[in-house]
Amino acid sequence: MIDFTQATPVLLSEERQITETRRELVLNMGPQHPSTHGVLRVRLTLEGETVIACDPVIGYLHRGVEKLGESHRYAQIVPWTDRTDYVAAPSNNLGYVLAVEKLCGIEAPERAQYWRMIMAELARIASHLVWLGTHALDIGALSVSLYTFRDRELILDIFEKFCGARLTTNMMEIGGFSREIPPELPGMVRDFCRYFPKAIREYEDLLTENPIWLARTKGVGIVEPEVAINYSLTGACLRGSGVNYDVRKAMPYLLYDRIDFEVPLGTHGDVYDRYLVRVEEMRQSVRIIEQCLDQVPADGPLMAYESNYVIPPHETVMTTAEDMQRHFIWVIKGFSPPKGEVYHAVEHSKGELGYYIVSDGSPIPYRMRIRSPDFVNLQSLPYMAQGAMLADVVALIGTIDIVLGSVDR
Amino acid sequence: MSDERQQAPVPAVQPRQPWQTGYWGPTNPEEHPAVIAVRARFPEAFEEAVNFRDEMTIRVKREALREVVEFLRDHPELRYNHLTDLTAVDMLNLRDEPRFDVVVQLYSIPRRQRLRVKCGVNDGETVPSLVPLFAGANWLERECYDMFGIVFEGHPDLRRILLPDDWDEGHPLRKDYPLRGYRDYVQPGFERPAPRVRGSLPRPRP
Amino acid sequence: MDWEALIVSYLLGFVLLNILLVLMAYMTWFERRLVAFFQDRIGPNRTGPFGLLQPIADGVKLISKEDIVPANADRLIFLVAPLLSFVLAPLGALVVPFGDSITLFGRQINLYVIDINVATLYFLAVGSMGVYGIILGGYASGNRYSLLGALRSTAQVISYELVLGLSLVGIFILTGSLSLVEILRAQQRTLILGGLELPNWFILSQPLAFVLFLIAAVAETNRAPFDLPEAETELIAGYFTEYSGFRFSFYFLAEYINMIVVSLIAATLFLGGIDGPFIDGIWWLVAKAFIFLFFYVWLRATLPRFRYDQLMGLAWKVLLPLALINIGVTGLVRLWGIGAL
Amino acid sequence: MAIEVLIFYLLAGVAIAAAAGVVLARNPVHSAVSLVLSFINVAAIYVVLRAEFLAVAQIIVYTGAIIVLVLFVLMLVQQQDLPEFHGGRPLRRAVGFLLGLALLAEVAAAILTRSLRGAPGSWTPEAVAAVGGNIQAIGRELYSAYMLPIQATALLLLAATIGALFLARPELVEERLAVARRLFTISLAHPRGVDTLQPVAELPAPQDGQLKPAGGDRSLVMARTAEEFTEQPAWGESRR
Repeated sequence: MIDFTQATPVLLSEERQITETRRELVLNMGPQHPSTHGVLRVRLTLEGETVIACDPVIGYLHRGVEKLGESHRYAQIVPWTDRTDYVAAPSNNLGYVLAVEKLCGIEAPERAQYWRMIMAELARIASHLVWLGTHALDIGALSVSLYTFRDRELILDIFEKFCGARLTTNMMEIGGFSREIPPELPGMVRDFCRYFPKAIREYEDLLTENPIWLARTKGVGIVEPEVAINYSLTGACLRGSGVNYDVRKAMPYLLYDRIDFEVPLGTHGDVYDRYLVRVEEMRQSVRIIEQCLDQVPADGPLMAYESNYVIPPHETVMTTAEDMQRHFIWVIKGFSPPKGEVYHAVEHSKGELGYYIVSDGSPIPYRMRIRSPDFVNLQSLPYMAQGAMLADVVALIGTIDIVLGSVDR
Repeated sequence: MSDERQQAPVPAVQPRQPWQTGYWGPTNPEEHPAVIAVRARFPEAFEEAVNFRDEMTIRVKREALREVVEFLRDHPELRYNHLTDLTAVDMLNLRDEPRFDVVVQLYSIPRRQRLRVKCGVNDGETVPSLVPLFAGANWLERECYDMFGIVFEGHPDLRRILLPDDWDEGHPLRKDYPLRGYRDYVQPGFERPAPRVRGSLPRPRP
Repeated sequence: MDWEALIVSYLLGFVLLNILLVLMAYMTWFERRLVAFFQDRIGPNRTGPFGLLQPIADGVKLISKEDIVPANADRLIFLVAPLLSFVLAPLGALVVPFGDSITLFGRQINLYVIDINVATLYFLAVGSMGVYGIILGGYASGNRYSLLGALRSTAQVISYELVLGLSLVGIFILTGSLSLVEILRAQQRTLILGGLELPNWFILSQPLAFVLFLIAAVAETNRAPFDLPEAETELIAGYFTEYSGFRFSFYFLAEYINMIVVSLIAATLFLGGIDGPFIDGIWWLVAKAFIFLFFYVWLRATLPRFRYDQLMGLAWKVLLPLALINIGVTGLVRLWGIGAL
Repeated sequence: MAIEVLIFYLLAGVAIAAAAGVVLARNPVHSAVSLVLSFINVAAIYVVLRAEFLAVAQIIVYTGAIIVLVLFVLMLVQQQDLPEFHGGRPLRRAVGFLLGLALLAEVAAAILTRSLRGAPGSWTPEAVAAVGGNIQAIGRELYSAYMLPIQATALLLLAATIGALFLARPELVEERLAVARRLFTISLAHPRGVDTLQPVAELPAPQDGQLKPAGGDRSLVMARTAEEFTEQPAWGESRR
C-alpha cells in the first residue's frame, strides 16, 4: 500500500527514485495540447519516455460557478450548471434540480420523472460517445471519433426537439417541465434506441478485439479496488475496479428503482476495463430508456402541483389573477426554501455528481457546492501514471473521462 | 411573500422519495448508529447531531475531526469508507463564532448510507487534514484552502489549485469577497480599467 | 562519357519528379476523400469538381503563410532540415523501372532513370538518409515535443530499416541480383504450380517477406499505426510542431512522396511491377502502387497507434526473427533447388 | 577522363572541408552533420570509382545508422553537460594531437607505398567483371579469404551488444529476463501489464449469469442489485 501521507506527484518505486546521475526531462503537457481534453496541464517528469512524476495543474477554466451560485436565485442557477459539464448538460441540471426539490420538499410528477430519466440517460450516452471518440482518438484510432460524433448528433437532435437547445440545454426546471413534450419525441427516442445498439457494435468491431487497442489499454493504469475507494473515485473509474457503487442502484433517485438494469463491473481495473464498463453502460442506458418509454404515461401533468416553489403554468398565468401574481413574484423575487442544507447526488456519466446547497431562507442559496466527479477522479492520475510511458498518460487522461469545465467549475 | 403563500399546499411526500428510504440512516438522531457510536467514543468532541430532510449531520470539534472520521471509517459496524466530498461554508452572515464550517460528506459503500460530519473553524485556526485517511481528500482540501483559506494541518501539498499560484487577492468563496474581486480589471489593450461593481446583487433578507 | 545518355537520364528524372509531385498532390486529395468515405463524411468537395483543385488551394495557402523560426531554434539546421527531407524523398524513385524501353525520336530509351546493380540497396540507403530531415528538424526546433519526436523517429527508422532490408534478402537469394530491373525480369517468367499457371511474382514465393516489407514500409514512412514521431495526440506534431508555411509543406510533401516511392518499389519487388495480364506497361505499375496507397489510407482510418515500446518490441522481437527465419528457409530451398543439398 | 578527375577533386574537397567542420564546429550536432556530409562525399567518390556497393553500404551503415545513433545520444545529453567538449586539459589535447599525427602518418604511409609501388591488387577491373560485378567480388573475398576475421568481428559485436545492455540497465535486464522466463512467449503487452496480474485463485467466483463476456479475454461482472460486490470487489484482492 502506498503511503498517502507523501505528496502525490512523486510516487516512485525503489529503483525509480530520482538520482543525481539520471537526467530527467520536464515536459509541460498542456494547457494547450490536443489530448488533454481542454485546458488541463500536466507537468510530467520523464526519463526517456517513462513517466517518473506527474503533477496535474488545473484551474485554467475556473469560472467561479460556486461563487456565482451564491448571487443568483435558485432558478437562475440551472443554466450555470449546464456550463460545468457541457457534454452532459441534462445530468447536471438534474442533479441541481433534484437537490433544490429536496430542499423545498417538492416532487415532480411521475411523467416528468420518466422524461427526466430518459433525458439523463440520453445525456449519459452522449457523454460516453464523446468520451469514446476522444479516448480512441487519443490512442490513435481516427475513425471512431467521427462515428461517435455522428451518432451523438441524433441525441442532440432529440434535445433540440425537446427544448430547442443542443448543447447547453437548460432543460430541467425546478418542479418538472413547464413545456409539453413534443408529440413526435417518443418516436424519435424509440428510433434512436432501435438504431443505437448497432452503432455500439460498430465501435466494438473497431476497438474491442483490436490487438493494438488491447496492447495499449490492457494492464495500463491499474487501480486496485481499495485504492479506488481511497481515492474517492466514482463512476466508471470505481466500477472498472470492481466496486459496485452506482448511485442509481445504491440510492435510487427519480424512478430508477422501477427499472430493470444491471451495473457492469470490471475485473482488472485497467484502462481496458473502464472502456468495457462504459460501453456496457451505454447498452444499459438504452435498456433504461426503452423501459422508461414503455412505462411513461402518455399524458398527465409535467409540473409539480403549484406551490410557491415552482413556476405556475402558462395558461393559468394568463387567465387567473392569483397565478399571474405568483408568476410575478417567482420571476422577480424568486422563492425562498426553508432554512437548511441538503446534499443530493446523481449518477452522472462520469461519476457521482453531488450538489450541496445551504439555504438561509432567502431566495438565493447561501452556499452552492458542486461535487463534480471529474475533479475528484482526476487526482488519481499521478497514481495511475506511475511507471507508465508518455503515450500512456494520454490514454489515462482519456480513461478518467474529464471535462475541464466540470473539473474547474 | 405572504404567510399564506408559504402555507400553500405542499404535496404529500411519497415514501419512495430518496430521502425517505433511509439512505442517511434513521431520522431520529437518538437512533442513528453513527451518532450513538461517535457520542459514546468522543464525548468531549461531539457537539450535536442535526437532522434535516432526513440527512444526518454530526457536528464535532475541529481538533477531533480526523479521529472521528477515522473511527467512522474503521468501525466494523459503520464503515464509512468513501469520502464523497469535503468542502467548507463561510458562515459570516449567519453566526458569529466560528466563522467557517468544514463539511465532510461520508458514504459507506457496504452499508449504502451517507453521513455528514461538520466542524467549525475560525479564521487562522487549522483543521486536521484527512489525507492520511483518504487519498481523495488531497485536492478537495487544496480547493478548500484555495477558496476559503482554511489551513489543513498535515496536508502534504497544500497550495492553490484552481486559482493561479501567485493569486494575491485572498480567498474568493469567502462571503466578504466582492463578486468581481478587490481590484479593477484591466483588459489587455484597453487603457482604462473596467469599473468595479461593489459587492454582489442586493441580498434580500428572509 | 556518353553525354546523350546522361541528358536522357536527366530529362527522364525531371519528368519523373514532376509526375511524382503531381501524384503527391493528388495523393493528399485521394487520402482525404478516402478517409472521409471511411468515416461517413464527404471530404473536400468545394474546390473544383469533386474537390479536385483542393491540393492547389492547399499549396497556395501553405506557400503564402508566414515562415516562422522559433527564438531558441538552431537557425541554420532548422531552415535546412525540411529541404533535406524533401530532396531525399523522391530519389528512391529513380531506380524504379517504369517499362522496358520505348523508341522516341529514333532513339531507344530505357524507361528507367538509372539501372545500378545495387538498386534495392540504393533505395534503402536513401530511405535511411531520409531520417536526417526528421531528426535535425526535431532537434533544431528547440521544442521538447519535437525533440521527443526526433528521438522516437531515430529509433524507429533504424529498427525498421533493418527489417526492411532483411525482408528483401529472400528475393536477392532467389534472383541472385540486387538490381530492380533484374528482379523485375525474374518475375516475368511463369510459375507453374500444380498445373496452374501463375505469374512468378514474389508475393507468391515470398509471402512472409511481403508482409514484413509491408509492415516495415509503413513504419519507415511514419504512417499510422506507426506514426509515433508525429503522434498528434501525444507529441502534438512531433518533429514539425514548430514548422509553418512552406517548410511545413516540405515535410508534408516528403511524407507523401515517400509513400508513393515505397508503393512503387513494393509493386516492383513483389507484384511484378509493370507485368500484367493483357498488356504490360506503366499502367499496371501505377494500379499496383495504388493498391498499396489505398492500404496506407485504410490503415490510417482503422487502427489505433502503437506505443513506443510496443513498436520497438514488434520490430526486434517479432519482425526481425521472422525475417531471419525467412532468409534461412529461402536459402535452404534455394540450395535444395540447385542441388547443393 | 578529366571530368572524372574534376568531380573527384570536388568531392574530395568537400569531404575534407566537412571533416574539418567536424573538428571545428562548436555545437556537437553541427559536428555530426558535418560528418554526415563528409561520409556522403566519400560515398560519392566510391561511386566515381565504380564501387557502388561500397558506396551504398557506407551510406546505410555509417550515415543511416551510426551517425543517427550519435545524434540520438547527443540529443539525450544536455549540452551544458559537455563543458570539456572543446576545452580539455593540456595533457589530453597533446595526446589527441599526437594520436592524430600518428593516424595521419599511417594513412599517408599506406597511400604513398601503394602509389609508389604502382601495383594494383589481384582484383583488377577485368577480374571484377569476370565474377559478375563488384558485389560478387566483395562477397567472394569476404567469405573466403577473410572468413575468420568476419566471424571474430561478429562475436566481438555480440559481446559488445550484451555488455551494453547490462551496462545500460542492469536491473531492467533481470526484470525482463524473469518475465521472459515465466511467460516464455513474446508479448506486446506492457511488462507490468495484465500478464503479471492474476486474480487470486480462491476468490468466490461471481454467480452464474453474472459474468458477461466482453471481448479481449475479459468478462464484465453484471451486478443486478446494489448489495453485491460492495464488501468484496468483483475481482477480490488484487496483487501487482
